[in-house]
Amino acid sequence: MIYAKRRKRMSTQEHNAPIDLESGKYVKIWQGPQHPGITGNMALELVLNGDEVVDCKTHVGYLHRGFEKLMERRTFIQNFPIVCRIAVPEPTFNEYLYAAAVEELAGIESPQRAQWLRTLNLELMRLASYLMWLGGIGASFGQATIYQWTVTHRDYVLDLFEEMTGARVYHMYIVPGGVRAGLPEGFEDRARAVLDGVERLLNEIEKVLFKNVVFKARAKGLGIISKEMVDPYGIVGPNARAAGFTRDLRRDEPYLVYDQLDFDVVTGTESDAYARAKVRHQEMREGIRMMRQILEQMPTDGPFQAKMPNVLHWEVPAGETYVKAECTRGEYGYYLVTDGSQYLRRVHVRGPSYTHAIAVMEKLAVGTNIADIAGLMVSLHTYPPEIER
Amino acid sequence: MSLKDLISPFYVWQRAFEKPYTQKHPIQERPGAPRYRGFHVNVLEECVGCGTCETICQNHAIDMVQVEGLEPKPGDSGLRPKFDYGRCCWCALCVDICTTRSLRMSNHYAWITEDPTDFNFIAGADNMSWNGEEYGYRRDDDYHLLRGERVKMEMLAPEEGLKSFEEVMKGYTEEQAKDEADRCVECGLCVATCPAHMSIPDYIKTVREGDYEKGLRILYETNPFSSTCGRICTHRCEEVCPVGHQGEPLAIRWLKRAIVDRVPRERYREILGDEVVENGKQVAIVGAGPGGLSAAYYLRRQGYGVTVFEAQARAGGMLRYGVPSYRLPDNQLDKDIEYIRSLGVEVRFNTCIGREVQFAELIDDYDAVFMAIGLNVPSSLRVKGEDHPRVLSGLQVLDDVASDKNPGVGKNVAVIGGGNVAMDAARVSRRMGANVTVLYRRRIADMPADPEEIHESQAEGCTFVTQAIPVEIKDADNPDQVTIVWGEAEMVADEKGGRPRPVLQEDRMHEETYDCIISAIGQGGSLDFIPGDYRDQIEFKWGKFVPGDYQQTALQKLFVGGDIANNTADAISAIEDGHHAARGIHKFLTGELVA
Amino acid sequence: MTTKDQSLGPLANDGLSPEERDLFSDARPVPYQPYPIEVVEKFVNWVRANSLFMLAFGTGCGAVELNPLMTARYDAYRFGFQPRPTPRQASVFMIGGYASVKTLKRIIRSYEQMQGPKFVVALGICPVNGGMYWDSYNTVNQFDLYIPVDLYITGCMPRPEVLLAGVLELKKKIKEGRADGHNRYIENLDWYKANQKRIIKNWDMPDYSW
Amino acid sequence: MSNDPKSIIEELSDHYQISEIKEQKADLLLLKIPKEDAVQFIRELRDGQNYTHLAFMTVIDYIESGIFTLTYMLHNYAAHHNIAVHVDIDREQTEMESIHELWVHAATYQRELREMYGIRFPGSPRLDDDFCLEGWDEIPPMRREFDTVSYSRERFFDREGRITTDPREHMKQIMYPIHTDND
Amino acid sequence: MEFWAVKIGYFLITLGMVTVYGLLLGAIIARTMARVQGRIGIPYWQPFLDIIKNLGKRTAVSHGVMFYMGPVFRIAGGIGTLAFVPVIYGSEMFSNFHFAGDLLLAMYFIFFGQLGMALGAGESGHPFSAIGVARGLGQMTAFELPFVLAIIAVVIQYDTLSITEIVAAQQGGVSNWTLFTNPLAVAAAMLAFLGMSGYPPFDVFTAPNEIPIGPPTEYHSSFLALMATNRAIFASAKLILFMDLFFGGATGLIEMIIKTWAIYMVAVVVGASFPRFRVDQSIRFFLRVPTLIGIASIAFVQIFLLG
Repeated sequence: MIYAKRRKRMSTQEHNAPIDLESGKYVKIWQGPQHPGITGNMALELVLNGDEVVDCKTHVGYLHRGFEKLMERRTFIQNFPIVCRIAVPEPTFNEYLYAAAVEELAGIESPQRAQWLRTLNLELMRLASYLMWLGGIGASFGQATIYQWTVTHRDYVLDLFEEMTGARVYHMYIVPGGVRAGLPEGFEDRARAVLDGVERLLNEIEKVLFKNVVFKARAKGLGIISKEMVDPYGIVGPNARAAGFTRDLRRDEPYLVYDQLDFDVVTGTESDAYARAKVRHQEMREGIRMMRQILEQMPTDGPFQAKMPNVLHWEVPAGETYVKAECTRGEYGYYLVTDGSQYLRRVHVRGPSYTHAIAVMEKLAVGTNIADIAGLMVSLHTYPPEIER
Repeated sequence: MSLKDLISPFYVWQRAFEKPYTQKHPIQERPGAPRYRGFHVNVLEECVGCGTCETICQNHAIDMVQVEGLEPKPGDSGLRPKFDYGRCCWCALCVDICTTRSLRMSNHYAWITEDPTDFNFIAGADNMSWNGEEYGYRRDDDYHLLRGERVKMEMLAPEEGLKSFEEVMKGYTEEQAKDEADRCVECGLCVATCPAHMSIPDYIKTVREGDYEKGLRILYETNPFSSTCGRICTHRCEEVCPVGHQGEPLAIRWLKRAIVDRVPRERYREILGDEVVENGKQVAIVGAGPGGLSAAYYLRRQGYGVTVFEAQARAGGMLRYGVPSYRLPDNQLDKDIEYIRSLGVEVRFNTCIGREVQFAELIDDYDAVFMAIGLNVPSSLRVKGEDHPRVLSGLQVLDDVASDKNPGVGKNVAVIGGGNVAMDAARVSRRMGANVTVLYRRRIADMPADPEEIHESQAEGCTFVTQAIPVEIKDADNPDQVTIVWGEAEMVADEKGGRPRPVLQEDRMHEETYDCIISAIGQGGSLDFIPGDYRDQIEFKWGKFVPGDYQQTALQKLFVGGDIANNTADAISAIEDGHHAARGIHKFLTGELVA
Repeated sequence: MTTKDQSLGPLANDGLSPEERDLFSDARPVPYQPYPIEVVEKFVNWVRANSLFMLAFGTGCGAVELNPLMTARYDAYRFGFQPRPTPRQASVFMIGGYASVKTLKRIIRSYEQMQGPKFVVALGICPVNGGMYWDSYNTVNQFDLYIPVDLYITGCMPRPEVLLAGVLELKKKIKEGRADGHNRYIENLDWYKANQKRIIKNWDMPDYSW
Repeated sequence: MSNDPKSIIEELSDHYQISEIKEQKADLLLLKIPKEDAVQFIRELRDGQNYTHLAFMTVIDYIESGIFTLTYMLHNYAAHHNIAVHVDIDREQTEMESIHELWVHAATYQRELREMYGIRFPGSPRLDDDFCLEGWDEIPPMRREFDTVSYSRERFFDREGRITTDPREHMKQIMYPIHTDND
Repeated sequence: MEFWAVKIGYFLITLGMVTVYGLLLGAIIARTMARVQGRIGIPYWQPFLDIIKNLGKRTAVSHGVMFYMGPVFRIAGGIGTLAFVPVIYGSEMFSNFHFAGDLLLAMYFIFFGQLGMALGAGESGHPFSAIGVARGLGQMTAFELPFVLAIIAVVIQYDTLSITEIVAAQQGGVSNWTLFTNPLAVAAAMLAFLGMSGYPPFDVFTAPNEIPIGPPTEYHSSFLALMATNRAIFASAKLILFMDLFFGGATGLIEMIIKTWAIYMVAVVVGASFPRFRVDQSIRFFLRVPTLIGIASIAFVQIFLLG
């Protein structure tokens, strides 16, 4: 077995020795920002000894827009369109968390129906995001076919978003106080059809990618996150679950209507790239199961917006809170501090990529083959914009 | 490595024998979803140019610009939003907040150009391919960023109100006032409509902030009768309030009251900081009504010596004698008047021009004269027998009540008219224990009285008989009673496009007998005191002055205002006339104003 | 934009240390000259329009809609549009929305490494007038101050359909021979460089990345 | 050892000067600790009380009172409970003990705070490397005195040709121009 | 002299035909791959346009003479390979410069192009080029082993070094094809062919997701056009060589097209289904099973066919 051997192989580099680039022994290469094998717009500064990476530094900031600063000078309602831009492929979690945090501080409770609609929206988003990712992991190991399929199916999910929210990528659907609209007519049927399509696709991918000798050879044993690493590195979400931790905010600290849904927390044991892919693949099935339940149980009438003050001069009482949700990458959180004015005092967006793409990546990359860096990067599932904001 | 892992990947080839995912012509085949947030459309006719969209846009993507062919008019600024698609993020907050719902989005999304300055357009006005598109984002009916319902004000129950002359509207509590003030979108469309051009959004803001002292200062910049206006203003501002397009407009009048109610009279001087520095010039003002006193206030503030001549024994004019105290309690009116007088305005009561003082004396003795004598001659019903002793004038009834005299209306009263005086007379009569029938020529919707007044009158048990035209008044069998003959009317559309006209139906006549009939169909003025030689210099129309700029007449020293010089005949217009005349007098006396 | 008077001397490369200066070329780029025979130029333009290699550089969030564009549902390959991983071989630069100053530096380098004739398409609102980030301290507001842009596609995000329409529009423009951004850049190089250097604080690269 | 957060805090109160304790919600407790004890306290929470996860660390700028309030958000996976540890530091003397030895990713946060607020964490790895910005030489941008709008306008320029009109002013000018001159 | 002039003329015709065919085949294969991915794919004429477009691009930068020579070596290798491979058996026009030892020369040219390319790419100074070259050469060395073993088996089997003679020996029915007479050699060669054709799982030397595009990272404009042309010629030459050696050659144009397409499809069918191996994995792969098969095929020939 090719992959079994890999794991036993030790790095030739002694990590304590300083790396002398002048010695001619090493090559320094930049993977990114203009590089097809990098997620989003970021860069890895790699030092190679032959094919082996001996040092890795993540460079971020190419997408830095200063969201936290901008949010400090926008009113509470004006922030709602901007937050979704923080994580491009997965904007809805930002919308939800921002809305939830503001609601908590302002003492507003969103109506039941809004909660169901939000849950549906979040789960659809999770599906779309995972589909993109699944394509990414295929593509990063050279299986471009999968990428073509999944991105297409993601587009079908985006069609649902377009119908439901009025936009494909930046939905701006979950507002503080509730949501913007109910479901359009016939949406449930179309949603079920898309879910069926995705489920079929997942079965195909199971055969094509997960039962693929080359994929196994590449992904098994790649980037192993040991159990001891999880807490000191702040690893969350599927990356932690693949290491055997049953941690899922949807189950541990249920928000929205997750306590009324029946789902399993998927975990893995191997904690390598393959296990992480497998966990996510399985979570997509759980997501589809959840969405079917939501479509079944969701109330179809009733208000979807709480009574709101005039948003033009909305002053939220002074306070601070931290609201979190389980996004595709793990614990996503909004930390809001208000001072009783019309503006935020401080907002901090806690994205799981922050640690996954920097501390974890820099650690795991060392000793890895240069050819595996792209796959390793993707397998950690990071979005640069949420790191630098 | 199992054989299965080697074989299973070839499953990809199944897809090769299926229909490709590819859409042949995506550009044509895929219009935006019915709810898609595409490019903006605006219904120019519905839009009022309030600029709320501009306010809420976090990207500064919207400019309010003039559109050819659209002029400002009451309740419409004539401006329309212009979008910069180098800024817009299609969040549709502007659509959500749009007060009239005229702003929408189409489901179009394709706009490609070589010139980045192209991406600017006035939605609805510029010829865009998506104008009039059926689909696109609209605000959902159940989704609101603005509240349509007004905060309810506590009021005396009708049955309670009937028992006394206690004030009916209780005023907002601080909480309620803040809540109501919160609904304001601060567009300022109301300012143009308010005759006094009060800084309405600014003082509403002070209510929201709880800074009533600042609010008072803002009020007194344009209106020294804030306590009064906060109760009985005709609030034309509320009619044009954009928030009212999808619900009730802001209770601007009540919010004004909310400020004044919270500042004690004693602190006015300190808060307003009015310091009088005499400048030695003397101005005479005729009539201590809202017009006269407001001119007195603004002139006095600038250091003029002001003498007010009032024919009655008390100041306030129509506010005192024409408005019953359940609407405007005396002490509230006094609050305003006392403050003006406390600045050193001299008021000579029971002094009537043409009787105690001659018009020519005023013109000669003073540097300028402001005349706001009001309308105090009731209009004639112009029917046979209207001089019957049991036909009372509405003004007289209100005057008597205000002066604590019994007008003697009896138990069964008919009020003719649909204005505020008619409503007041009716409600006063109800408080005297009478059964009241209101006869009006047109429909309720046509009544010039405030809707609240009509509503409260109805609540208090006045019977409304509309489309009723009085034909004759004659003696009843009982000498203390009077009989009226009236006929039903049909509304006939006016060919010239004016409002429908009632036409008497000769075959449907009614005859009723009442203890008295109160005629309240309007008032006229009396200008007999002006000597002929002056009279020739001044322009009149229908028994009223016709003032020029700054309320000045052709007789340069004479400025006029109030009901006798305008057609709206309400307190707020009189106040503005007084304020404006004060500006004019100041300019005139400093030589800035050249006639 | 006016043509700035062109001093044809060598580039200064003054952001570099003296040792490094030798490593980089200081020659000025020259504008593209069309073929002398008009028919040939027209034919080559037609070919160029039908063989567009996009540089795979997701500079901003707009890049997320390039994925659907390049995959099965929209399949821009049909129209001769395909991604290229290296700037040397690419001819179209899709600017994916906002450009932060840090990315702008990389955009400039990548753009200069692309071989002319090359075309720039700016996606979304941010390159036009700052868009959502008009008040951000780290994103540029008018992209055409730094790199000439041939086509703007508005939207946030522009959908894949409209990106496709943009590609077709670009093809039209190239066929007509009007897509001359690359020449504008070279002809006004000093003006562009001055703009670029004004906002890029640590200019430690050659004046023209050959 | 009890898992109840309140009793944990009570227990720790014996050794530490904990103030401003506030229970924001069932799973979030806010508290403040003096600068000197902070790292020891956080270590105690991590090692002794099972608050093993550092969700994030950040800072709040209270420019009016001249302090930065650092927030360390700790999480206990077993109790599903968060504790936000606040530490006030002087806005002028911006230095704080580093916690990169407790959590590896804290070094990244510290790098960010150094760049965005100018807070120094001596000993933190790669502290002075650029994080998001490149060659930034102004006031650290996240400090409240830094005005991003004027900075952006000065350097990046708004596209010209836009002009807007205030409805109120516009109506005033056209509908009642002579009523505008106030006394 | 006249004989050579005619030969050269014929060869140029063959070259042109093979180039066009190679480019078309490339488009067809791209469309086939696209079909698997659920889309339509590039137009048939796209490769031609790409080449013209690239020729019409400006050259901007110099990496030295060796850099420019890379694609020239490469295309020389491609043309050289083709020059000694008879395209259609029995046709004077499409037989090229066949002679008794042409197999050796063809083999040599297969290497030659790669090495030249490596030299030029290495000169570009781009680290990804260097990595790509290292991987490409490593993998090439690995897949050459089973390939050469298979060739040796065939040579032993037919006892000749002339491709034409090998083809001739396979005439007279399907059962005479090497495919059936010496299946082990064909298996080894086809496995090597997978590596040679640059489709997954053996495309690690171009690997667009890891090292942007490998050796050609710095190549642009006309050099890229040359390389694209070469890819068409070389691919066709290789396919024809495989056809000639293992699948009975072709006696007509149609047969040639069908056979080469079918051989190409083997690589494509595998390519669409798998991700790519790392270079160490692919080297290890080639040095195991295919090499063993290659050795077995020689043994097979020795024992069963000759013995």
